[in-house]
Amino acid sequence: MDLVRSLYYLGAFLLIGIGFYAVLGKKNLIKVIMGLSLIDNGINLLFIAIGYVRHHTAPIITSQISDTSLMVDPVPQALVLTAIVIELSVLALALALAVKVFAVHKTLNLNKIKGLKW
Amino acid sequence: MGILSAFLILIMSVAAVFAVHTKDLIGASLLLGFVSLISAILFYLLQAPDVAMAEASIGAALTTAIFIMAVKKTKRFEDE
Amino acid sequence: MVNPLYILVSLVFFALLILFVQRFSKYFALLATAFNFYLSINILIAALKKPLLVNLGGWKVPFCISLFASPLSAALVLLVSLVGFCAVVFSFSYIEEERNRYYALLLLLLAGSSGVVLAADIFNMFVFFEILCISSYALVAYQRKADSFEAAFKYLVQGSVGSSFILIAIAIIYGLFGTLNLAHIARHISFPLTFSLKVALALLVAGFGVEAAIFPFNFWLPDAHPAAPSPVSAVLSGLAIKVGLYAVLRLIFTIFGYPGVFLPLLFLALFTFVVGEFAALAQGNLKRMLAYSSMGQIGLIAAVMSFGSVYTFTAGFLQIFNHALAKSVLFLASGVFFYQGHSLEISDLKGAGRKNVLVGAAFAAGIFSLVGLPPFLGFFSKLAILVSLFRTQGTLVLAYIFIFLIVILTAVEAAYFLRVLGVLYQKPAVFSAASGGKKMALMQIPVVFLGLLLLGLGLFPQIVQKIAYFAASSLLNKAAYIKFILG
Amino acid sequence: MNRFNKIFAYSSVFLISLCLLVVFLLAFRAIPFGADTMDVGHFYLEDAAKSTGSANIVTAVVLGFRGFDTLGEVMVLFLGAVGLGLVLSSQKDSTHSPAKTFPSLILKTMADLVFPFIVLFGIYIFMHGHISPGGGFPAGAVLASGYLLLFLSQRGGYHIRLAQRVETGSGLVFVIVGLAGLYFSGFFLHNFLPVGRLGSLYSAGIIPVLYSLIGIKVGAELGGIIYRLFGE
Repeated sequence: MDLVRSLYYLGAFLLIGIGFYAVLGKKNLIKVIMGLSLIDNGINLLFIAIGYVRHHTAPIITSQISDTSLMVDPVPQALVLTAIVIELSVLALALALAVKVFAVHKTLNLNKIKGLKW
Repeated sequence: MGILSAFLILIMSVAAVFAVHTKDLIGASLLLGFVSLISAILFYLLQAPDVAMAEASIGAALTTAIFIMAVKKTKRFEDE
Repeated sequence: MVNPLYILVSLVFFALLILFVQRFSKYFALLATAFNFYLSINILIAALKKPLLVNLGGWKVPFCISLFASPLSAALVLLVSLVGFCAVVFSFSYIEEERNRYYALLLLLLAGSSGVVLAADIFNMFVFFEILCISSYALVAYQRKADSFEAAFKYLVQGSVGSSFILIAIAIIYGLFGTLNLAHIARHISFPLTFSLKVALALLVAGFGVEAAIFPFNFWLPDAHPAAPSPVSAVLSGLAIKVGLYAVLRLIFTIFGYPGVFLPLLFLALFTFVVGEFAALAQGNLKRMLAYSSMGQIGLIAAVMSFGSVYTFTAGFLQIFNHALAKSVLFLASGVFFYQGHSLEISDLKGAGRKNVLVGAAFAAGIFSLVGLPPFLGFFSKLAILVSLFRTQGTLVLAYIFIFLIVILTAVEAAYFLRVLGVLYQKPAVFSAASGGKKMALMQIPVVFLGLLLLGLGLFPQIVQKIAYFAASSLLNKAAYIKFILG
Repeated sequence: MNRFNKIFAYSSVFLISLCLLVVFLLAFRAIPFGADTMDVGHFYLEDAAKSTGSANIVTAVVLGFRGFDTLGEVMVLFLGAVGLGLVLSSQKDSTHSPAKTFPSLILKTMADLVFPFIVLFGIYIFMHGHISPGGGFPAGAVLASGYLLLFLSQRGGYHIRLAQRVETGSGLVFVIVGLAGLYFSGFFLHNFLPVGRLGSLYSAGIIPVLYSLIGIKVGAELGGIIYRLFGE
C-alpha cells in the first residue's frame, strides 16, 4: 500500500490508536478522558480526509471562486462540525463526573476506586 | 503540501504520545490543545476552513481550558 | 396530525420549556408524554396500514433527512411513550430534588429513544443515539452519591468508545458510497460483503451493542441501572437497551440485508443470556438482580432474533413487549419499596408484599410474566420463542442447544424470582412501611396499570401478536424498505 | 510477579490498539484518499447556492439540508450543560478548592480592554456564517472565551439564571422557526424566508437567523459550563 497517499488516514488512525491505548491502559481518570478526546480528534481528521478531493477548493463561493464542480465534499465537514460539539459536551460531563469522583475518594487512580474497576 | 502535511502529522502523533505518557496533567492538557491546533491546520490544508475554525476555537481553546479547570479541581500529578 | 415529527419536536420543546420557565416541570413533562402517548397510538394505527415517511426541510429523499415510521418503529415508539408516561407519573412524588433538570433529561432520554427508532439516516440516528446516551449518563448520576458517580463514569467511558466505533463505521460507509440515507446505503450493499463493509458492520454492532448490553460491551449495566432512580432504571432497562438492539437489528437485517442466521451476534447473545441469568441468581440487592436479569433477557431476545426468520422475529418482538412492560413494573415496584423502607437488600424486604397489596400483586404479575406463566403476556412470548425455534430450518443443532438453554435458564430465572416473591410474602414482616398517603397512591397508579396491562395483553394476545408479526416482516423486507423510501 | 502482570497488561493493550489500527487501515484501502467519492455531495454543491442562497455550502448543508441534525446537536450540547449542572450541583461534600489567586493588574486591564472586542468578533462570526467560514458554533466558543477572560480576571458576576433563560429561549425560538417552516410550506425547518442575493449579508433566508440563535445559545451554554466548573 502506498503510504504517502494515505498519510492522513495513517495520522488519523494513529491518533485513534493512541487514544484507545490511553482509554484501556491508563489508570488515571483524566487520562482516560484525554484518550477519548484523542479518539474523537482522530475521527474528525478521518472524516475530513475522506471528503478531500485533490486540487479542489473549499466549498465556499466567493467572487473569485464560483465553480462548484471543483469543490471538496461539504458533507463530511458538516458532520465533523456536529461531531466536535458532541465531543465537547461528552467531555464536559465526563470531567464533571471525574471531579466529583475525586471529591469523594481523593484519588483519580482507577485501581483505588472500587466501583470503577473494569 | 505533501512534506508539510507529513511533518505536521508526525509532530501531532509525537505530541499525542507525550500527552498520554506524561505524568503532569496540566502539561498533558496543553499538549492535547497542541494536537487540536495542529489538526486545525490540517483541516485548513484539506480545504475545510469551517471545521478548522471550529476545531481551533472549541477543540484547542475551550477544551484545553476545561481540562485545566478540572485538573485544578483535582490533582495535578498522576500517581502510581 | 399523524406525523412522527411531532413526537420528537414536542419532547425537545417541552424539555427546553421546563428549563426556560423553571417551574411546573412535572406538569409540562406529563403534558408532553401524554400528548406523545396519544400521538404514538395514532401513528401505530396509521403505520400498520401504510408506513409513514416524513421528509424534513423540503428536499427530495436521499438529500434530506427523513423520518420513517415502519410498523416496527411505530410499535417501539408506542412502547417508549407508554413506559415514559408511566415513569413520569411515578416520578411525580418520587423525585423531590432538582426537578427541572430531572424532567428535562428524562424527556430528552425519551426523545433520543424515539429518534433512534424513527431515523432513516445513519448520521441522524447517531445524533439521537448520542442524545439517548448523554441523557442516560446524566440521569445515572442523578442521585449524586459516590457509587452513582462511579457508575455514570464507567457508563460514559464505555458508551463514548462505542460512539466512536459508530462514527468510524459511518466514515467507512460514507467513504464507500458517498451517502448517509439508510435506504440509499442499503441499495449499494450486496452479498458477499467486502472487507471494508465487514469491518463497518462489526463496528456498528459493537457500537450500538454497548447500549444494547450485549456481551463484551456490557460491564456498565449492572452498576448503572441500579444506581439510577427507579423510574429511570425502568426506562433504561425497559427501553434504552431495546433501542440499542433495534439499531443493531435494523442495520444487520434491513440495511445490510443479512440472509439467515447472524452467527456472531448469536454467540455473543447466548453468552450474555447465560452470564446474565446466573449472575442474577447470586445477587442480594433487588435492583442489581433485576439489572442482571435484564442482561439475560436482552441476550435471549438478541439470540432469538439473530436466527433471522419471520417467526423468530415475531417471537422476539413479543418478548421485547413483555420484557419492557414487566421490567418497568418490577423496577417501579422496587422504587415503591425503596421509598417506604429505604433499603433494597432482599433480606430487608420481608413482608413488603403484605404491606402493599396492590404493588405486591403487580410485582408478582411482573415476575410471572417474565418467567412465562399463563395467563400473562410472557407465557405467549416464551411459547412463541420455543415454537419459532422448532420451526427454523437449517441450523437445527444450534436451535436445539438454544432450546435446551432456554429451558434450563427459565428454571434459574424462576428460582431467583420466586425466592424474592417468597421473601416479599414471608410471615414475620420485618419491613416497616411509613404510610405515604396521597403520595403513595400516585406511585401505585402506574405500577398497577402496567401490571394490569400485562394481564390484559396475556388474556388477549392477538393484538400484540399481530403488531409483532407486522413489525417482524417490515424488519426483514429490505427490498420494500428501499422501495418505500427511495420510491 | 506484580511487575510481570503490569508489563503483560500494558503490552496486551498496546497490541489491541495496534490490531485496531491495522484493521482500520486495511478497511480504508477501499477508499482512495483525494479521489472524488461523492454521491449526494455533488447535488449539494450544485444546488445549495440556488436553493438556500448561502454562499458557504457547508453552512447550507449544516442548516439547510441537514438542519434536523443541527437541532439534535444543539440538544446534545444542552444536555451536556444540564447534565454538568446536575452533577456539580451538590455542594454538600467538601470539594477540594484550589488556592485563591488574585489576578494581576495587567490581566484586569487587558480583560476590560479586550472583552468588548471578543464579543464583537463572536457576533461578527455568527452573522457571517452563511458567506464566510465560521458560523454559530465557533462564534459561541469565542463568546465563551470572552467570559473565560472575565472569570480569570474576576470581573463582575455571571448571571447564571439569565444565561439559562437566554440559552433555553434561543433553543425554543429555533424549534419555533422550524415549526414555522412546517406551517408556511409543509416542511419542518423549511427555508420560508426569501433567499436574497448570493453573498450579501441579508440573504439565505432563515440560515443567518438560525446561526445567530445557535451562536447565542452556544455562547450562553459554554459560559455556563465554564462558570460551573470554576465553581464559586
